[in-house]
Amino acid sequence: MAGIPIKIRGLEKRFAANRVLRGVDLDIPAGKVTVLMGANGAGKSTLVKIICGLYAADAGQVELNGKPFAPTTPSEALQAGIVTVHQNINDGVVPDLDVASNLMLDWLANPKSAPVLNPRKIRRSAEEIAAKLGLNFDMNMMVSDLTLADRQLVAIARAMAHAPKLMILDEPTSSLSASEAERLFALVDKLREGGVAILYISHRMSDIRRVADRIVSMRDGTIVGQYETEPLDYEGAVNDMLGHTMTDVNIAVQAPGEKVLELENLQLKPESKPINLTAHRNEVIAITGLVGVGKTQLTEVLFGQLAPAGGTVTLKGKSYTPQSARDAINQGVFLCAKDRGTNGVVQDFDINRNITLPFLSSLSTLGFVRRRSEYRITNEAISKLGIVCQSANDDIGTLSGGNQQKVMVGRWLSHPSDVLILDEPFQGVDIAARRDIGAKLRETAKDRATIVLVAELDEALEIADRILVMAEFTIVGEHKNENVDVDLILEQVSGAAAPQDLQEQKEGAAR
Amino acid sequence: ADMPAPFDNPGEVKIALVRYLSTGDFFQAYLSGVERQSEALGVDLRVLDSRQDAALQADMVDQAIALGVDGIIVQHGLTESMQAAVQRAVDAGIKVVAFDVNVENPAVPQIEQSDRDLARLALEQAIADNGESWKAGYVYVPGIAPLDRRNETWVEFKERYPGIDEKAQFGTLDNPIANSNANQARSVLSANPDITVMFAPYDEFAKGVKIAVDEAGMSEQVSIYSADVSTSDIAAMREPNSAWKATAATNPAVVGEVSVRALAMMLAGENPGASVVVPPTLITQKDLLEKDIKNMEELSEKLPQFAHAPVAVPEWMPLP
Amino acid sequence: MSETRVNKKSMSLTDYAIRYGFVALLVGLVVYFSVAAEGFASPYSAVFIFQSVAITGILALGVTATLVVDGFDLSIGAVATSALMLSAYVMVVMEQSALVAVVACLLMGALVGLINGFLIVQMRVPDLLATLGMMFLLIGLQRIPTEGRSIATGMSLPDGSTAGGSFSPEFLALGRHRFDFFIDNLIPVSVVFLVVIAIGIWLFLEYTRYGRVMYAIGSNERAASLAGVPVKKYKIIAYMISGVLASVGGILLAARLGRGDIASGNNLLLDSVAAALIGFAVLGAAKPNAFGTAVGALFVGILLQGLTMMNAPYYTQDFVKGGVLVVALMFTFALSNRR
Amino acid sequence: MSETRVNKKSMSLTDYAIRYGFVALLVGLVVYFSVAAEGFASPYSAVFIFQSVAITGILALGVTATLVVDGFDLSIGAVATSALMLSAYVMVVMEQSALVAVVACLLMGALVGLINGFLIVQMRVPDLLATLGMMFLLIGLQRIPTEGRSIATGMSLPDGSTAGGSFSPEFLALGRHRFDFFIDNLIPVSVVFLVVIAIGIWLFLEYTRYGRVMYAIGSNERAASLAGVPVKKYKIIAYMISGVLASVGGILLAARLGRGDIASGNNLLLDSVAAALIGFAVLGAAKPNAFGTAVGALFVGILLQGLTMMNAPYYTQDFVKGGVLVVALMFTFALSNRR
Ligand SMILES: Nc1ncnc2c1ncn2[C@@H]1O[C@H](COP(=O)(O)OP(=O)(O)OP(=O)(O)O)[C@@H](O)[C@H]1O
Ligand SMILES: Nc1ncnc2c1ncn2[C@@H]1O[C@H](COP(=O)(O)OP(=O)(O)OP(=O)(O)O)[C@@H](O)[C@H]1O
Ligand SMILES: [Mg+2]
Ligand SMILES: [Mg+2]
Repeated sequence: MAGIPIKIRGLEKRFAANRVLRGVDLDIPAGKVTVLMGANGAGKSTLVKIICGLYAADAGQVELNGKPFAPTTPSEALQAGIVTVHQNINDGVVPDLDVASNLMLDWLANPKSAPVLNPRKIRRSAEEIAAKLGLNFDMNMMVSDLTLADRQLVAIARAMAHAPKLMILDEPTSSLSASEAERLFALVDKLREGGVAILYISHRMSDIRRVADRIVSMRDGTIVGQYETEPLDYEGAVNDMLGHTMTDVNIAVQAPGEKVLELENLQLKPESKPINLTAHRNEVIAITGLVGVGKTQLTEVLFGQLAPAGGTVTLKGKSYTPQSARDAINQGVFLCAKDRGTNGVVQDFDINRNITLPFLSSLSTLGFVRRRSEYRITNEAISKLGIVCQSANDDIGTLSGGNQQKVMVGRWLSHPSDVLILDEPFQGVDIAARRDIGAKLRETAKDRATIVLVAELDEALEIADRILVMAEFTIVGEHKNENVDVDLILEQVSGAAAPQDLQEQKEGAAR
Repeated sequence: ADMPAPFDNPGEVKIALVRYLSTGDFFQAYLSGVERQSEALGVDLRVLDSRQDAALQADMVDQAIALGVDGIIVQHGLTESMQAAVQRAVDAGIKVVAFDVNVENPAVPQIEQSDRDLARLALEQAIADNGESWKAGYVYVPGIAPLDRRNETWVEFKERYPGIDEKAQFGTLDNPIANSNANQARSVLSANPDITVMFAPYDEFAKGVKIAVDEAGMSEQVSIYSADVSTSDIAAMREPNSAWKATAATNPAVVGEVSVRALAMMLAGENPGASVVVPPTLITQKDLLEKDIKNMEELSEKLPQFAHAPVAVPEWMPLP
Repeated sequence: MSETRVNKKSMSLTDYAIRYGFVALLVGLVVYFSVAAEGFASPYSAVFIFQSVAITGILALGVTATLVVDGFDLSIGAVATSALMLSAYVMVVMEQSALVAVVACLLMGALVGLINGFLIVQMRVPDLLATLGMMFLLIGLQRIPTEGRSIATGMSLPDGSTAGGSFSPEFLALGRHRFDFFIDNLIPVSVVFLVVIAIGIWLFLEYTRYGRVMYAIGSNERAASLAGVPVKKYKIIAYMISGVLASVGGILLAARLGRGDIASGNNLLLDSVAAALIGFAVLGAAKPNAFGTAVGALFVGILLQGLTMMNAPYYTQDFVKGGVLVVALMFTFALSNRR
Repeated sequence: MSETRVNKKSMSLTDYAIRYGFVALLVGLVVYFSVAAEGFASPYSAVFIFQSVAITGILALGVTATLVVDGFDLSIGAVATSALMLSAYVMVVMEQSALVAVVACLLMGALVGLINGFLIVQMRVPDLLATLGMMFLLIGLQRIPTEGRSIATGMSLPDGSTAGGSFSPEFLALGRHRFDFFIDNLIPVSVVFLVVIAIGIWLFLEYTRYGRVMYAIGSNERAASLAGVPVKKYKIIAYMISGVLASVGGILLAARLGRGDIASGNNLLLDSVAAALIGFAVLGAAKPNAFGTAVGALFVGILLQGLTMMNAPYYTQDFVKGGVLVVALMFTFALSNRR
């Protein structure tokens, strides 16, 4: 069953003076995965939000099966068979309800469903939905107790349970590990076989290579390139979306400087093996590993959020036991936390206030904030990281996801530190921006030790002088980033424990 | 002494005070009067406080019945909600007196502080001080039974003395009442700078008006007449140049005592009469200054008619 | 809902303390008062406690509905007193029947809820602000027809005439009739209303799709909306439930008073908010729930009744109420967050 | 804060309506009353409006501080009346000086704020619940020492003796002294307090890092904490600001009344919450802010002053207050969300 269920013509959308969509023409054929590529702020999510009834277009039209279609509410779009997994994961789950209710949220929302709840039936249906994605959650658990990755899985599972005509996935794998992503791709394959039209948005080349049937590139609110013929020209698509060709990254491994941070026999859990690690100035260390192996927990220990189960940490030759984030920052250890939505961004603030928040004490005299100094810092960050915005006074909520991420990185780069830790700094960032951020990190790395935690090996290879592999809450491998044995790393990443075991272990920990 | 039954064995006598209003000096003083007289009699007193919940107050009568009391004093309340409850008490053979609420029951004597007399005494003093024609401000919030009764007298006086020109009527029960009324009175005085008499027949109102008059610098020009009295009212009236010229009041403690005495008479088989009126006293600024009265105790000492009401006092009755 | 939070197999002592701590406190109070206060332990006393909290309890259940969708309704007290005045006005001044009075009040409550909901949902006025404005508006409005006077049979009207109507006996029965239940004339109508409404709201919130959706809205409005929930409609419904229940409370109050008394109902708002909030702590739910609200209302009723029977002066009642509330909730919340 | 929201170059008509609509309404009211109510337009009247809102305004600024950290303080009214009683008790019964009374009240306010903050931050009791409990507790507590009597010079004490102290002249001056300002004896102390406190809180919230950080906490507590903000400390400070300002309000109240009046402070609470919430709409801020709060308090003061001068009965004042509130805010919020 072929056909083109969705035809978009001349779609335009502006926010105040910002023309975000400038005449988008796009067809999304049935039975194919159309990958939409575009730099941060190109307008991808905006396009999605128009199709799914969240925003109204200013001009142009969308046709659904040949009929004009302009949903005014998400529920209208849902009823027309358009199912969306949004970029912002927390838009997809209800934290104070249990997993079962979350998986059944669409059923609950449907006015045609039975009015009276049968808890047992709901549970069973929810379990079926979860099983499709191979999930094995405790249905009674509150979603607020789940990690972000698990929440994303819940949101995806819920969407997959529909029988959609059009499935839109806006960066669905941003928090997922490879094995979980693979399960998602298997489902995408099934939907494709069933003749569903799929619009897939991602910045991860590995995802794109895995699922794309055709690629559409978007730049500055217009479609600039389409690739449908096998083999797909990935490089061309990327060049289209960026407007220029990409240069390869060439890491020149730097000679490490003075020793700054030393972890000795650090244990994340009482039963886990100790971690030994030394970080030097002028060195970028990448720690990679599957989701749930303890990377974030390591950052929490170093940032005063969690007491280690054992071992010692030494900072600049002195014993280092931070009690709070404030404490860590005062001693020169910065953390750019992952999941910017919950851990980083202050929604009510503009860009300026978001960037300067941790450094206000040094930016104020007698408690009064020195406006001029703070704007100098902010404007510098905006230009250094190429944040797409109208001015330093833009509300952060009006920025695209990737640009919000740049603001977060820019914040922690705006002041000198001894140790800079970045947990998943590339979440939702486009390839070019990722390289920019990476280059910026390396450029400024001279006087500090930089530790980057990433689940994607590609990202580690792009940025690090040294790559550490983490598994089961300890370091299992170390590689200098010169002629790396990628296979060995991959083996270490997954070899220590089979992915299935990890999954079980994770559930055990959560319970 | 020779006490009639059941007071020959007063420890066995249980009475209940069922209150509608309790917050404020008047009610606290009333309660202390009730307690004092009950103690003098030696009876067991239960206090049931409905905190201005009329429905709850009716329930509390039933509760008192269930507790097996011999007599009930109903203090304030709404006729409509109390009538049936009181009837049930009467049917259960319990003696009931009611203070300041008409329960429409011939078996229940009314204890009254006569709001009409209070207003009349204050207004007569206003006429005596200011003549028969003046521009007046009047503080009133409708819907509150004693204020409504005082209002009737005000309406009568306006009819009788056409020279009284009511320039403004205002008033609020927002708490703190004195503060809120001070704000309103200030506005009224700036809109009507020719007002010379303020009739505020409730001491919280009068207190607010006095603050406003002072703040507007009009205490030479304006005279305040009110009802009710308390120690702090006395202090306010005694201030140099105070605009508060007179207030008419009954002693709430005495009313409390009278309530218990009337109930005791009924328990002893005597009849206190269908209505027991505690006569009010006019208290003027002049009295207070001349007799050097500084608080309620001195007021009782120096104005004996305020300290005691010679009502409901059979020979056997022990007084506190 | 609460059963979903704690895994039955692995309940620790803390879990028990969280779930049953508040209920234990309640039982403890009852036992204490039964021993210490003569006459506390009797069916009449129990019925009395229920009756004394019936009206606040019903209002509190309405607040609960708005709390569930993460809203708040400050206008309930004013809606209740408006219903009190309206029913009196309809019967006494307009000389209509009890049925007309009841219908008028319910419509008024629904309309106020609709306006509140409209302001909050459509005009995006913050909930506290919209309902606070509505509160002031109603407090003023309910006094305008009679120029601030209470409404009683035979009252004189602003135009000088005398009101000819009266509270009909059927209407008064709502406040005064008592059903037989083992003992003759035991259970008042208002208690039946409370129990029925509490069970109704509980079933609605816990066991219907609508209730579950309302919890979803309260937890993450955006996610619910993206899942196709007509969020605005549900929010408006929540405020309408609140308005209607508040007017039911007002009707019961009117029936008990037999008079449109403007001074009554001052404490309704704060007492019912207290009951709804205490409900958070019951069974360790840590969120608005109908069962908890009903228990919260009872808790306050038992406390006040016990203290009254022990002859505590009125001001100590507020003090003890506040103190017990703070201490009890402190432990519940501190425990439930320490897990 | 507000200047950051709207790009100056591109302000549309709607933007103007949002920013200046409420201020325009205020000016319109002033013009209307000046024409309609004789004596409204005079320096005395202006000063008086400030004076009449001084106490609620100061309380409202405290509420604003808690609103900024996404909290809420229901206990302010009770704190104010507790300070009223406490200052009277210290001077009249304990026969201490004005200074001792003022210090005692400020300490009491700070302590209540500290306890509120502790309950909310450390014990994780929801803010409404903790402060509601505190409210009941204080209402009871303030009446215990005098067994529910108000405190005045020469009062007799529960033990039968007579209180020997009195309100000291310096203390009363807080309520009664007036500073010269072009005209002799024009500006009351309370107005000076209001203006100074409003400017102080405004500078604090808008221009200091502490205020900035408090707004961050209100928007995303976790993010603020990970940015190195000691969240708990700041939240407790917000409640302490609220408690201290409420006690300042109570001190001014005591100085104005010259006695310790028994009052619940409910109306103080509602009026100051109204002022703080109206503040959301001023200059299109759509969030708690000190300037807006002050304007909100003035708005209510002007409305009531004008209506009283026009001889409107008290119930129409509530009605108009509610009506104007709802309509004004409806447009502000509807407009500001439509952008
Ligand atoms: N609600 C809004 N108000 C104002 N501007 C907005 C709003 N939403 C998006 N924008 C602007 O529209 C542009 C496109 O944003 P959009 O989220 O569609 O980008 P995107 O292509 O999805 O980027 P990313 O890859 O980073 O997710 C950005 O410049 C953003 O600042
Ligand atoms: N404070 C905690 N208490 C109990 N368990 C925790 C805590 N923090 C993390 N965990 C569990 O420990 C495991 C490791 O978590 P962590 O977030 O450190 O993994 P990660 O490798 O950083 O993965 P991700 O890529 O998702 O960040 C997870 O299963 C998580 O549920
Ligand atoms: Mg996007
Ligand atoms: Mg991690």
